[in-house]
Amino acid sequence: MIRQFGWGEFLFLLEGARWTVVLSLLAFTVGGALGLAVALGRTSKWKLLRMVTAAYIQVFQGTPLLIQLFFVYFGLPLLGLKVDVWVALTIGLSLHTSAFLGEIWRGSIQAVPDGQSEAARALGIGYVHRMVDVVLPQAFRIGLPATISFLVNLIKGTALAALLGLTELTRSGQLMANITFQPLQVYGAVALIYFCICVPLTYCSARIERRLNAAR
Amino acid sequence: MNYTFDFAPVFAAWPTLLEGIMGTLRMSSLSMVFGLGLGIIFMMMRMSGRPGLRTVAVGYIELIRNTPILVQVFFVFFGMPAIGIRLSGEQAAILAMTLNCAAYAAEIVRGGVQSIRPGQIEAGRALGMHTADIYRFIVFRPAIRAVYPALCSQFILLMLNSSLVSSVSAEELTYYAQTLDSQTFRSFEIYLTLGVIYLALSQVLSAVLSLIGRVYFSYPTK
Amino acid sequence: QAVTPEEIKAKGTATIGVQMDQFPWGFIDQNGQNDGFDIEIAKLITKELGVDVKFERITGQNRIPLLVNGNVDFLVPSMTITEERAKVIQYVIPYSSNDITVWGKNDAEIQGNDDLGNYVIGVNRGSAFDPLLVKVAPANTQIKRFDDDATTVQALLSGQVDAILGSVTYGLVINQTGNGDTFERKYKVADNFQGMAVRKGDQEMLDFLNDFVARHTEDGVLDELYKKWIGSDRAKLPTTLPGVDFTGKE
Amino acid sequence: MDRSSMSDKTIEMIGVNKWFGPLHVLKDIDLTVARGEHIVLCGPSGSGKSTLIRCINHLEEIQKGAIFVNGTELGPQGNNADHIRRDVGMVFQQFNLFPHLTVLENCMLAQRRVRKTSVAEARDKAMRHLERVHIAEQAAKYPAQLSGGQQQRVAIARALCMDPQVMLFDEPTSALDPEMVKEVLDTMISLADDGITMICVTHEMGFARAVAHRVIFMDRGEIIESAAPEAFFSNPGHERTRAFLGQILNH
Amino acid sequence: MDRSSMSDKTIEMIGVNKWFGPLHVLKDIDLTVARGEHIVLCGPSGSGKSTLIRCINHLEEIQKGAIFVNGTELGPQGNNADHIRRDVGMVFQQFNLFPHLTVLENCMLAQRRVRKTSVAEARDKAMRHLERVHIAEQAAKYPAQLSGGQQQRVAIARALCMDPQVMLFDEPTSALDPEMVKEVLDTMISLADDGITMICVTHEMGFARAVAHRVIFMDRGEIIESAAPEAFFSNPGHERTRAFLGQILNH
Ligand SMILES: Nc1ncnc2c1ncn2[C@@H]1O[C@H](COP(=O)(O)OP(=O)(O)OP(=O)(O)O)[C@@H](O)[C@H]1O
Ligand SMILES: Nc1ncnc2c1ncn2[C@@H]1O[C@H](COP(=O)(O)OP(=O)(O)OP(=O)(O)O)[C@@H](O)[C@H]1O
Ligand SMILES: [Mg+2]
Ligand SMILES: [Mg+2]
Repeated sequence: MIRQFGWGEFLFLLEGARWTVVLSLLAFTVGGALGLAVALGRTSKWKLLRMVTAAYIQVFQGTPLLIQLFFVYFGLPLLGLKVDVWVALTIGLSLHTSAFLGEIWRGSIQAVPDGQSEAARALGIGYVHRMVDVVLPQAFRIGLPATISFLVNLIKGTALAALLGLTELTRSGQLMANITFQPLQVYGAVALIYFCICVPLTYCSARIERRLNAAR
Repeated sequence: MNYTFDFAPVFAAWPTLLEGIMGTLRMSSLSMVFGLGLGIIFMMMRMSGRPGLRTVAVGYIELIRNTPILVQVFFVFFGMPAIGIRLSGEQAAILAMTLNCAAYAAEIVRGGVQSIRPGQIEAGRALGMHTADIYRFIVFRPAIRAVYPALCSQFILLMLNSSLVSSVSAEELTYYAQTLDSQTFRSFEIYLTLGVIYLALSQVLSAVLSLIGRVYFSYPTK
Repeated sequence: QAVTPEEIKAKGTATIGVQMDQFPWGFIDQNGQNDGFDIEIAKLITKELGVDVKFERITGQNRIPLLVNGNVDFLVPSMTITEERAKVIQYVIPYSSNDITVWGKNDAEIQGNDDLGNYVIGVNRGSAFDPLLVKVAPANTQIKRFDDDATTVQALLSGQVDAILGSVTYGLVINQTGNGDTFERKYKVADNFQGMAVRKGDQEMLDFLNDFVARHTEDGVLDELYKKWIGSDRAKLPTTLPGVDFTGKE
Repeated sequence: MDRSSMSDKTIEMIGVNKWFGPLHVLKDIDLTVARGEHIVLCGPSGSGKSTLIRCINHLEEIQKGAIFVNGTELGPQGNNADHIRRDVGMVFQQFNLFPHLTVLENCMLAQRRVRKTSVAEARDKAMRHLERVHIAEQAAKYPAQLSGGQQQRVAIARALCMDPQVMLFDEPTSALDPEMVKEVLDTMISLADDGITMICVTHEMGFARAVAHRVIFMDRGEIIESAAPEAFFSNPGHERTRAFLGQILNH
Repeated sequence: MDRSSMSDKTIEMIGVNKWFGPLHVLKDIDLTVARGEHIVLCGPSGSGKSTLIRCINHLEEIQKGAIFVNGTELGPQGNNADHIRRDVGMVFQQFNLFPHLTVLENCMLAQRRVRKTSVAEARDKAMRHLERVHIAEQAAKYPAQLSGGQQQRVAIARALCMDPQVMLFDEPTSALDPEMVKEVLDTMISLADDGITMICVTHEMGFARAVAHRVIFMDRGEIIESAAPEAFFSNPGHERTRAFLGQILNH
């Protein structure tokens, strides 16, 4: 007997959504940290470092996440490196996230007027504090909208984890669609859940943006 | 390593892959053009003084940005026949991607328009120009220039995301590759080739976009 | 990398790849548990091994890489046995069958393979139906490929395609969604024998599963399960197929 | 020019009041400018000078009072604003040239779009005015390729291309390097010699002495003093004016 | 101050050359600044004034020559740069206050991070210097809430908090409204009275007359003229200096 799409089925989707949230948090924390390193590398005064990070960004921005995940999970074992699903997901999502955030944050760092870091240098403040105390707080403000919109994309992008056998939201939706054969209802519900996960973010970002602009 | 690579079946299928590349390029470039156009309209609605228009635009933008493109394409393809509109897989894909791109483009371009100093608009008004003319001749070019890199990366993302539309049988690169996969089971070779092709496509696309940018935005700035 | 029944016993759990989007072969029940024909068989196997079962939910796209890479011990995947696949993985003798059938709109005039060319035909890509359709249909047939069974059936129901080629069980779905009057079974295209699969070279595992299928064909357990889930009688299945080696010795 | 002969009113502001939210920035401004008259407006920062001249071509709305330009009333909702803007040219402190258009295109755009002039005619007139501000040879360049002084002269030419009867200047030289101030002031002086009506917000007191018929001092939204330059500088009538002049002339 | 007593060299530039790509912006600059000396640097736009003073605290690298500050050589790769920057304060045309920090925090940041001063001590010193520039009551505000003149005074206080022996000023008043120029100049004059060593790029000739021991005129990357202010203004030795003074004094 095939099932009707009902409350129980919706709960199943919610269970999948849990993984979506976990994956997004994972990607954003690890990828964010790596992305900051990439952004700093891109804006460094050493040409070699700039070139290496530029190439990194090119490669990982230029290939679909699906293919990156595929290679980490199915490709590395061919080289004798057997990786756990979570390790693979962490690596794959972080590479992807760091490339995009690295590029966004590079832009924001460069958008902070040169005068700011010159003033800090003139005061004798070294690189680390110059970045932490002067440049990054200002870059944060500039990069916030782009960061949030990437994050929103990322949340939806974690659906590709299904390739590695993880039943997150989209995959749960597919399973449910194949059990109930009511894809429109199921995917409608999937869209609704994504919407509920993402909207607080876009809403917060709009508010922070407004507050920062008012303070200017 | 106990796996022997065999690219022969993949290379033998190059005409199919080429067709896939053309499909990807065709669908994503059309959606970029239409999406940018539609996005500008939504952006103007969003920035207009009329609360009604603004609400519609904000609602649209948030609805699209916060739901997956996969679902959007599903609704266009499977849902619209219920109201009597039947689109082919490719048409549905283009429509869904256009709608999707429009929402992102609207927000990006809005950032650009807001970066234009009010003095520019005032100068146009002081010369007696109408709002529409001011936008068309004074605001747009510098505004789009200001956000061109963001717009380009959105376009590239759109191209990469176009792989998702294969689920409604829109015949693009991933569609053909996966079909090939189900016939040859040479997954690694196929995905490797696919990765290289996407990388090449995104490089070419970003080169073309930056060329367009260089021509269209050739005026110097300080 | 090879696994043997002994090793699995030593580990205490068997990791088995099953498809969970193939109603009624493998799906998720009201309580979120795996259920279906394949699931019961997998449980039966682990019972005989005396170990716990761990299900790995596979998809049409990743099942072969997951097996080849050793993420699962073996597959109970309601997967069609084909010559091409048999080059990459090792099949066990068939344990079930699933007539490949064409379903279409009542007014579509399809009696045989040659008629497919006049219509738009949908198929689940990544499934064994896809290459089969390519093989039997006239060259000019318009084929539309979809991600899974649900979207393939949905494409038929929403009129995006005129007919679909696939599992006989699509009929269950078409009837139960209340569309039984508008669509009908057209004809059977081919037999479709489904087999479990192990990695090439896992000889002990293969022997064990071959024996399992043979024994339970004998004692009627498989027939019973088939009747329970699919709702019809299980056909008499062959133990050899042209181009496919079930002994692991060739 | 003989002041008594300037009976013809170009601009008339009557009881003009303006608020920005709770901030009362223009308080009962009455001001009449005769045809051909040159007025210099000065006063401390925030006193409302920019706001005053921006009201004249309706870049700001007023909340009370009336403004007439060439006898046409500018409604509070901006009725007639487009009509009036054709007669009133404006030059901004930040030049506000259009960065994506060449100098020539900057001067042609409004002619083409507002006056619907033909390309040839628009180009002719643009070149004439660019020559007049001695910058015709830069016509093909983009604003970013010019020095500040050159940019400001282009901005003046751009405004002149619309054949305005009145020119408004809002601190046209204060964003310029010291050496470039002179070239822009010279251009403005030559305009003044042509007899165009001018209202100029500036702190260049040398310029005020040279061309102004009247110097007006504003503070906190009010016109405090209005006098001919000689009188204004030698013998200001108000304490505040004196204090202000002390500040800007003394360093 | 008696010039002969200034034997103690604070800054010494010997044969300094600098290129931006193909552009030769500093050509064989030799300059010695004594302890407590006040120097005003002027010259046309693009002549290399900013570049010269930015070389002193290594905001720009030099390609040839040597720079000594307090006897420490500044290597071309910027060795000793951090050391030297502690002795050299700088004030920029655009103020460059940190917009996300309050006035007080702006003044405390470098003390805390570079000198590792305790919070209490850093705050004390910051307040002292803010008082000195008459702006202590604004300590809790953010830069955007201050007028340009106030911001520039904060920038001066921020530099002073590091107890520099030399202060560099790069056109500190040219981004200011006319009335605010005076308050900043007054602050600088009071610094000069304290005997700190100063190099100031400015076109405020009144300020030069009041506090400079020497006025230096640069053009196209070279020091053309260097003289005491009276001599410099009354009797410039070079044609180019005369032309330049003519331009900036005449309007
Ligand atoms: N758009 C606005 N919104 C709110 N307040 C404004 C706005 N524009 C100007 N003001 C305020 O109105 C007052 C008058 O401003 P205005 O620009 O006319 O002064 P100003 O005399 O031109 O000064 P300045 O010499 O600094 O240009 C100021 O207090 C200013 O802060
Ligand atoms: N980062 C840079 N890259 C290339 N060229 C530069 C750079 N900075 C300055 N220049 C050039 O070096 C020359 C000297 O510049 P500098 O800023 O020192 O002049 P200045 O005398 O301070 O002029 P101003 O009065 O306009 O500030 C100019 O021609 C300028 O264009
Ligand atoms: Mg003003
Ligand atoms: Mg300079």
